[in-house]
Formats: sequence, structure tokens, C-alpha cells
Amino acid sequence: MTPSELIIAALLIPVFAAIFIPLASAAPNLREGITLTATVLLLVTVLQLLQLVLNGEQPEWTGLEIAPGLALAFKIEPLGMLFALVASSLWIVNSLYSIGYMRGNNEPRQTSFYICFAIAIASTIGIAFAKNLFTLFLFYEILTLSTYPLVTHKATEEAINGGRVYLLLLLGTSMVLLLPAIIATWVIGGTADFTPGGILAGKADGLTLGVLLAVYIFGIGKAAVMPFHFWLPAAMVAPTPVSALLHAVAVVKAGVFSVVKVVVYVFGIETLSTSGHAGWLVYVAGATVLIASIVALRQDNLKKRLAYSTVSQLSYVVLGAAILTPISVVGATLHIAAHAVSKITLFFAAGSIYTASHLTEVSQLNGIGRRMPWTMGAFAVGALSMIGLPPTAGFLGKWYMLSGAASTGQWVAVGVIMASTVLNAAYFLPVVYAAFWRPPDGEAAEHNHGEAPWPMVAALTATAVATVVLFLMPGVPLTLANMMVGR
Amino acid sequence: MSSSQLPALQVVLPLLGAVICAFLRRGTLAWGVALCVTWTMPVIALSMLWQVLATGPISYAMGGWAPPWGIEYRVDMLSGFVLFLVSGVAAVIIPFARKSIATEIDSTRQAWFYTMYLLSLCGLLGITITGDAFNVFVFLEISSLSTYVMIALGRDRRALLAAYQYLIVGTIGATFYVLGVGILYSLTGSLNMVDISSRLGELGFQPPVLAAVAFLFVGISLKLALFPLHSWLPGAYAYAPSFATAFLAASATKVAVYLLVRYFFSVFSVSQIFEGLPVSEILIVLSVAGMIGASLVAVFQEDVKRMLAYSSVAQIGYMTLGIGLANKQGLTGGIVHLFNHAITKAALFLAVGAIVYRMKTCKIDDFAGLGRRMPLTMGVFVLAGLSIIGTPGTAGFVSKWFLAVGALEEGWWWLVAIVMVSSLISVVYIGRVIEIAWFREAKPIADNAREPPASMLLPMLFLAGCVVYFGFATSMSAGYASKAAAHLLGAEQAIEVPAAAGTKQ
Amino acid sequence: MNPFIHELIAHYNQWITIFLMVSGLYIVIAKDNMVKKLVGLSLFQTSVYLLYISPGKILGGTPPIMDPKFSVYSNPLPHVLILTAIVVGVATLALGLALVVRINEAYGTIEEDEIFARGEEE
Amino acid sequence: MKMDLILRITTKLLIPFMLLFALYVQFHGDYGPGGGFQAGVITAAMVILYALIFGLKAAQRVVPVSVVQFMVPLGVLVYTGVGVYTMFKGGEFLNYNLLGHDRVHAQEWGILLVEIGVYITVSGTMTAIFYMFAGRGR
Repeated sequence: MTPSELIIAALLIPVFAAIFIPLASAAPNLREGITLTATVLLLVTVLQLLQLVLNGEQPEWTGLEIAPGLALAFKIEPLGMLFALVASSLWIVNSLYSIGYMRGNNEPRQTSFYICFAIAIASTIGIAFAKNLFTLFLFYEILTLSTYPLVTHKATEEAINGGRVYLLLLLGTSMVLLLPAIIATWVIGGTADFTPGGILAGKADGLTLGVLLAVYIFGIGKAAVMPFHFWLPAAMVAPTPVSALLHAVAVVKAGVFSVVKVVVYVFGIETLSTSGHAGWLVYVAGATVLIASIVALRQDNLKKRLAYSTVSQLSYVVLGAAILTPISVVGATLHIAAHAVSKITLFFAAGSIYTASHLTEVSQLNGIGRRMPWTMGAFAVGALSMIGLPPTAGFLGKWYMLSGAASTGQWVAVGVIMASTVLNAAYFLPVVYAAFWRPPDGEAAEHNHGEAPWPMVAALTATAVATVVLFLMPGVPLTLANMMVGR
Repeated sequence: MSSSQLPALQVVLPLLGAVICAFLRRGTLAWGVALCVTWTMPVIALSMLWQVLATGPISYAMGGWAPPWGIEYRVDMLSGFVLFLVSGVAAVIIPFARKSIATEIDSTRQAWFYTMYLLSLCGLLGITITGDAFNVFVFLEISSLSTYVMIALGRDRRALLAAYQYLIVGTIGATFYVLGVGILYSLTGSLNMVDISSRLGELGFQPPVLAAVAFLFVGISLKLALFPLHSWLPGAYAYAPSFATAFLAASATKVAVYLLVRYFFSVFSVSQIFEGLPVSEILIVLSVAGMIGASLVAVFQEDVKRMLAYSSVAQIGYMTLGIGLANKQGLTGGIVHLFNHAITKAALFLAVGAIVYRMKTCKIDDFAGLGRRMPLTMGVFVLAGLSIIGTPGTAGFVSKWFLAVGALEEGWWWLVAIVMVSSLISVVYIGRVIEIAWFREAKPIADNAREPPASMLLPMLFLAGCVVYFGFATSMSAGYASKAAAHLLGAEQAIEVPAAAGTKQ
Repeated sequence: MNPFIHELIAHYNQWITIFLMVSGLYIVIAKDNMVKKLVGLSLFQTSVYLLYISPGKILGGTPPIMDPKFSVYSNPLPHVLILTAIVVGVATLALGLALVVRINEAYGTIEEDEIFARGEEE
Repeated sequence: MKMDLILRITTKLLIPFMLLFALYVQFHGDYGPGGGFQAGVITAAMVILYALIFGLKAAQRVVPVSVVQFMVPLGVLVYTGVGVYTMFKGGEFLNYNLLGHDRVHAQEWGILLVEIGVYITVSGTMTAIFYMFAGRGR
């Protein structure tokens, strides 16, 4: 297949899956078979594209034109490639896990669940491969809309309210802030195509750049920079595979990916660092990192604690971009991949605990590690990665960010990263400790459950292994990240 | 008859069809006539549009009396576009009418309804095609009178009240329009729009022109339901038969918007309207008030038709905003929104019509559980709703894009923010329906709800397809609209360059 | 004579027009009775007929039938236009009255305020 | 009812003249003031007068509702028919010049035909409006 056909294939495989899944709604095995086939096909396609990108090519495909110079167009650059790679490989694992979870909990409306999931993946690929701001925005909105039914999947009052917050906040920020920012970029820069070095480089004065940057950062609500973070905890009412998808693969990563992409290709690192009006971003991101970590400390609900941890980890990526040195941007990029695999492990573990024992609170987990050693082992690996300790992937991103900040003397950023590491340890390690070394409570001890269904355990083990492997062999992500900043 | 007769046929055929329907007693037969006539309309409109693109404006002298003395039918870029829009939407939705009308109107009155529908179509196409200012009034009244009857045919007794109120307001509007035309006539001695325009150019600015502009502006604004003058619209849309609502929402206000554009840009000139007078400011303020105010009111409606009616008032604000911006991008946005909103609202009202067909109600609370009982119908509703919101990938986004670019070109970033806030409010009211339709338990009233028959489903699906298609393939909608906008603005600037220099600042 | 007063008297036809127009509109807005509203509406329309017709008469002109004996003719076009407008007005009035009759049957009253007061209870 | 005697006799005397006057106005419309609209209204007034004096039922025996309902579109059909005929002859809609051999006669024919259409519609509509209002329960 030619490169452009590969791009189309990568977009259409999940779409076709979404079309065929309802046809097979009467036969669950066939339905899940379609999902899994699609995941494998997608990964193969993405890997072929990866081959091309690593060879230095940038495959392109241009579709219909909306306005003169504004088209539905795709172009794969290294950052997008990395994001697509992460998303497509984790989709396989997540699908496997979903099958176990949905069957294990006898969830209703499984067909529409898989349909929306496939559409969400298609739009994630669309975001990753977008050539211009319009295409990015299009798939960004489709992602919001296709995940809304997933958040409200349980159709309880709480789920509907959570969905409402989710939809209004994400659509609201994107419409009121992001879209005007895109239009302003188009009017000022004359193009919406991502340009190495920045669309706005040399076209606007410092203050305009600073204001526009703010509109972008807060407009990309998916990046969950405070104060627009509270959709994330609200969305925790969703089934766990959805939380895993939202918090590790698709939605939040689409947010930070867009932030990095905007900083690198719309403003340009060089332009922003000399503009003199971008320094505030370090403080906003740093504040988000610290506040979210402190809030996470106080959460007893395991998924809520993970959600706030995500808010804080996402702002690492924003912080990495805000430090505005090539090496810190590399760190931010690596952290996208690292956080994806480790956070998905953590959510998988949470879901697996829920499926096996129906426990949701941290305080109930005493001694559970003995009954679910695989699950809690994976959880421990994920937690280490969140804290940023070797030998896990989380260490890499932090290391690059730290060196970027230190090399330019941004001691605030250095301090934030240090402090948050301590906080991360403070809210993750007690969970691990309690699970393995505390004796089970009287009530929980009577529950004689073992591990969750095997697809779930297999999935979370795989991601835990990946977390370690990524630390040992960061070749591909590192190459891609370096290619992006041109090192 | 050769192809040169097309402009007359565009108006005469619906009139003839209406006469035939009036002789008929059976609703189905009348529907057949209406179907034949309506399906010829877009063919005629399209072939004229083609001719306009190839050889320039078409002029047709009624009765053989040469313009400017006789009545001239004139098809140019803009009127060709609107003709195609109105006739095209009518052609798409007419198959829906048979079953819907059969359940909503007594069998003795169905043929009467189709008579009125065809008369209304005749009037609307007539307003668009004629180049004679007084002839516009006649067609305006033909379409309005038949519309009042269509609304009054609704089942609910409040339909009568709505029709009466529309009659009062509509007549005042039409009379204001005639007043304006009368003043123009006594100033220039001509009723032909092209002729008036050139004579006004020679006259220069005189105080009576101001009066004419004011009367025409208010009169047409009443017809297009510009924000504070919109009071007739919600009742009329809510209680008219579903098919009539879909037809009116897609055509009547759009034709009025066309008329406003025609007067501001063709009869008067940009310099007279937008530089000499504060029309631009008034239009923008009213549009913005409508976009925000009517959207907020829509949020609190209990009846879906009424909610969509208020949403229409808000959406009309987008169109008038485009006119008020009066630069190329903005005007393109206004004109393309004319097109996009017509197909979007038609799809929405058809979906609601299908639900009324099955459920006999359109209260929001009764929508509970319909998402699973009527997935295709509600799917159309969601898709068209997204276009109202202006999500990328739907037609509504395209028009919003052009409007925002137009506003930014003037440096009015706050206007962009208001446009976006207004679409955010539409998320609330569209989302409310969707949430209830999917996540609430169905009521007993919905026990028999299932997908409507194919004759109702296909038009809806086709329109929904259009909503997505025109969200991506914009060369036809936006491309054409921008040509028309350039034509409207360009033609004026050629005339008024010296005058503009004096009035500016 | 004072030129201002002269102006006032010279345009007496327009004063009549304006008077009729304003009183018609006033009735439409101020009255609750639906038939009275229609009367006001007709009055309002009539004022426009006057606006068209009065400038059509040219002093000393004759009916516009070609004859070698005359050279000044009144303008026939306003009459044609207003004939059309009158027809339209009659049609509107008829339709409006028909609606009022049906409203009376449906609600038992033709007072708008009474109907709206009842509408709130529904 | 006895009081009606004078009215009845007068009405009976008046009606033929009203019809005659309507026809005069109709056909004189080509040369002087008058035409289909006025004639139609006079004819309708005749029917209405008859109905007022002799009762609605009697009037509807003479001019049945179905006839009235038929007349309304018939007149419009005559009008559009003339227009369409001229289009078939190759001219514009309602170009009377094509209706006869020389232009003067052609114009006269055109006006006459259209006026007849107007007469039918207007008399029909006016009567229909009266029937509609008069037929309603009190």
C-alpha cells in the first residue's frame, strides 16, 4: 500500500469495526472477534507507517477542502506517529481487558460500548495524524462526542450528571476558546497547517502570542490544566475500561498531545521562549501538578485518586512543553508514552479489583495483594512509574524535563518536579504497602475471591511489562521525540 | 416552450398545481400533484443556475412588457442560489408529507392543505425570482396568506391563535414593506429593482431614502423574525402541522433574509446602508441579542417544536450577523448559513414530525427512551443537532467558521466569543433532548413507538446526509456563497467609490 | 404666508396618511378585541393606499387615455398597484375574520387577554 | 315575517338589475372604469342580498356551495390558462399579443379572458366567504 493509503486505512479500520459491530450484536463472540481483528489490523498498519516515519518520510493525504486553504488533511510527523503508536497498541490490550470486564460484570448495552470505543479510537488516530488545526479540531470534537455515551454508559443519575459535566466542559472550552484561537491563528498566520518552527513565528507580537497561548492552553480542556480539570473526576463514573481509555490512551493524551503540538508547531519553541509572555505557563502547570497531587492524597476512592493523579501527571507534559527547551519537549513527549502505559496499568488493576471483589475504596484494600498477586504486582510497577523511579518508564520523561529545566535555570520547574515526586510517593506507596503487608480486615477476609478473569490479568500484566520494557529500550519513542525537535 | 420560459415556469407551475389541488377532493391525489410539481422545481432552478453561471443573469419580461416598465423576472447568482435552496428542500421533504399530513389533518382538508402548500411555494419562489419591488409584495402576501392557513390547519386550537398573531404581525410587516416601496417609487418613479438602484445612485442621498430604508428594514425584519420582532415565530412553528413547520423553517425565513440582502446590497448600495447609516451596528446588536436571548429561552422550553423554533430565531441571528458584517467573509458566512441552516432545520423538524407521527406529542419528557425505540430518527436529530451546535464535520461549522473569520477581520474578537457562547447554549438545549431520549426510561406512551415508514425516513436520512456532506464538501455551498457575496459587494463598490470616500469617517 | 405653515398645508395628504397609519397601528397594539385589531389593521393598510394614490393625481391631468386633445395625464400605475393591494387587504381581512370566527368557536371569546389568561392554566 | 314583504318584493326587483349591472361593469371594463373584480363583487353582493332576505338555504339552493368552491380555482385556472397558452405560442407568460392576428385585438382578447377569470374567482370567493361566516352556528 502507498503511504496515503496506509493513512486512510488506519482511519477506516476502526470505522469499519464500528459499522460491523452492530451487525454482529446477536453473536457476542463474533462481535468481540471483529473488535480484536480491527485492533490487530490497526496496529499492523500503524507499524508500517512507523517504518516510513523512522526512515525520515512524512506520509501525507489531503481530502476535501472546507474553505480555501483549509482542508481535511493528514500528515504524519514524529510526535503524531508516537501518539498513534501508543494509542493503537494500547487499544489491543484495552480491548482484551474490556471483554473480560464487560462479561465479568454483566454490563448492559455492550454493543454500543464497542461501537463508541471504535469511533473514539478512529478519532484519536485522526488527531494524531492531523496536518492542520482544522483536522485536529474536527477529530478532537468527535472524540468528545463519541466518548460521551461511554461516560454515561451506566445510565444512572450519577452517570448522567457526570456525562453532563464532561460534555459541557470539554465542548465548552473547545468551542469558546479553542475554536476562536484556531480562527485567530488562521487569520493572523494565513494558514492552519502545522509548520515546523511555528505558524505564528514572526507574525505576531509578544503579548498577542501570550494571550493566544493562554486561550489555546485553557481551550484544550482535555489537557485538564486547572481550573478546567474537574471533568476528569466527574468522568470516573464510567466503567473502568473507559476510564483506562480516557485517562491513559485517548482523551487526555489527545489533550496534552494537542498542547505539545500547538507549542511546537503553531508557536514554535524558539518564538515562544523569546516572546517574554509565555513564562506564566510554568506556574500554571506547576500549580496544577502540586494542587492535584495534594487533592489526590485525600481521595479514598481508588479511581478518583487515580484521576487526580492523572490531572497532575498531565500537567507534567504541559510543564515540559512550557519549559521551552528542546530537551524538555523531548521529555514531555516521552512522558506521554510513559504515562499512557503506566496509568493504563493502574486503571486495569483498579478495574480488576472491582471485578473480583467489588471494592472501590483505598481503605478497603488491606491485604488484597495476597489474593491478587498479579494485579497488585502490576499496580506496584505502575505506581513506581508514576513516582518516576527506575526501572520504569516514568523515570525517563522526568529526567529529560529536569535536565531541560536545570540547563536553562528554571528552578521553579525543578522544584515542582521534585516536590511532586514526593507527593506521588505519598499517595501511591501506602496503597501498595497496605495491599501486600497489612493483614486483611475481618470483613474482607471472609470474601474468598481470587484473581479477576484471565483476559484482564493478561492485559494488565502486559502493560506492566511494557512499562519496564519502555525504560530499558526507549529507542523508538526517543528517536521520534528527537526527530520532532530536530536534534 | 423553450428553456427561455424557465423563469415563468418556476412560478406558474406551483400556481397551476395549487389550482388543480383545489379541484381535487382526495388528499392523496393532491399530494401526487404536489409531488410532481415540487420535484420539477429544483430541475428548473438548477438549469437556470447553470445558465447564470455560464452566461450571466437571466432576465424575463412578464407579458412581453420590457423592463423597467413591465414586471421583470431576474435570476442572478444570489436569487438562483436561493431558488435552488427553497425548491430543493421542498423537493426532498415532500414525500414526507403524505403520511404525516394524513395523520395530522382531517381527510376533508388535506387537499386544501396541499393547495396552500403549493401557493406558499409559488409565493416564496416568486419573491426570490421577481425583480419588481411591488411584485415582491404580491408574492409576499400570497405566501403569507397561504402560510396562515397552513398554520391554522394544525390540530391544536392554539394553532388558530398562532395563525391569527402571525397574520397581524405579517400584515404589518408587509404593509411596512409596501410603504418603503412607495417612498422609493415616489423618489425614483420606478419599481424595477435594478432601475431603482441606478436612479438612487444618480439622486444621491436624500432624507426620504432614510425613511424608505427604515420601513423596508422593519418590514422585512418582521418577516424574517429578527430578534425583537420574532414573537410570531415560536407559536407558528409549534402548532402548525409538522410538515408545514419543516417547510416553513427551511424556506420562509430564508427567503426573507434573501430579500434583506437583496435590498441592502443590490437596491441600495453598501455605502448608503453601511457607511452612511448605523444599519450595521443595529443589525449586529440585534443579531447578537437574538443569538444569546433566543437560545437561552430555548433552553427552558418544554415542547421540542417550540424549542427548535427559538433555536431558529437564534440561528437567524447568525445570518443577519453575516449581513451586518458586510465584508466578504462575513457575508459569505451569512449566505452559506442560509443554506446550511435550511437543511439542518428541515432535518430536525422532520425528525420531530416523525416522532409526532408515532407518539402524537412532542413534549420533551415524552422523548424518554426514544433513542432506542427510534434510533434512526433520533440519530438524524443528533446529527442535525450537532450542526446547530456547529460541531466540525457538519454544515453548521462551515458557516460559523466564515462568520468568525469575518468578525476577526474587522478586529471584533468579542463577537467571535459571543458566537461561540451562543453555540455553547445550543449544546445545552440539544443535549437535554438527547440525554432524555437515551438515558431516561421510556414512558408507557412510547410503547408503540418504532421507526416511521420509509417515505418519512428517507427524506430525513437524505437531509442528514446533506448536513454531513456540506460539512466537508463546501465547494457547492460555501464556494457558491462566496461568489455571490463577492458579486454583491463587488457590484456595489464599482458604483459607489466616490460617495464612499465622502461618507467614511 | 409663513413658509412652515405653507409646507404643512401643502402636504395635507401626507398628514392624513400619517394620521391614519398611526391610529391604525395604535388600535392593533392597544386593543384586546381581535375584531377591533383587524379593523385597525385595515385602517393601517388604507393609509398606505392613500400614500400611493395621492401623488398619482397630477393637477390638471386627465385619465390616462390617449387623446390628441390632452397632453397631461394622471399616473395610472399607482391605481393599478393599489387595486392589487386592496385585493390583498380584502383577502387578509377575510382570512383574519375567518380565524377570529374559529377562535371564538374554540375558546368562546375573542378577547386576547382572556385567552392568554386561560392559556396559563393549560 | 310579514314585515319582510316589502323587502322581498324589492329584492326580487333588484336582483336582475344587479346581475345586469355586474355584466355591464365586467364587459365595459375594457373601455372605462370597471372590470372583473368590481363585477365579481357586485355579483356576490347579489347572492348575499338574496341570502339575507330569503335565507341561507334558499340561496344555497340557487348557488350551491359546491359550485362556489368550484368557481374559486376555476377563475385562477382561466387566468393561468391564458398565460400558459401564450407560453405555448412561444411568447412570455401572459403576452397577450399572441392571442390574435393584430395586436389591438389580441390585447383586447387577453384582457377580456383574464377579466373573466378574475370575475369568476372574485364572485366565487366573496360568496364563499359569506357562506362560511353565515353558515356558522350562533
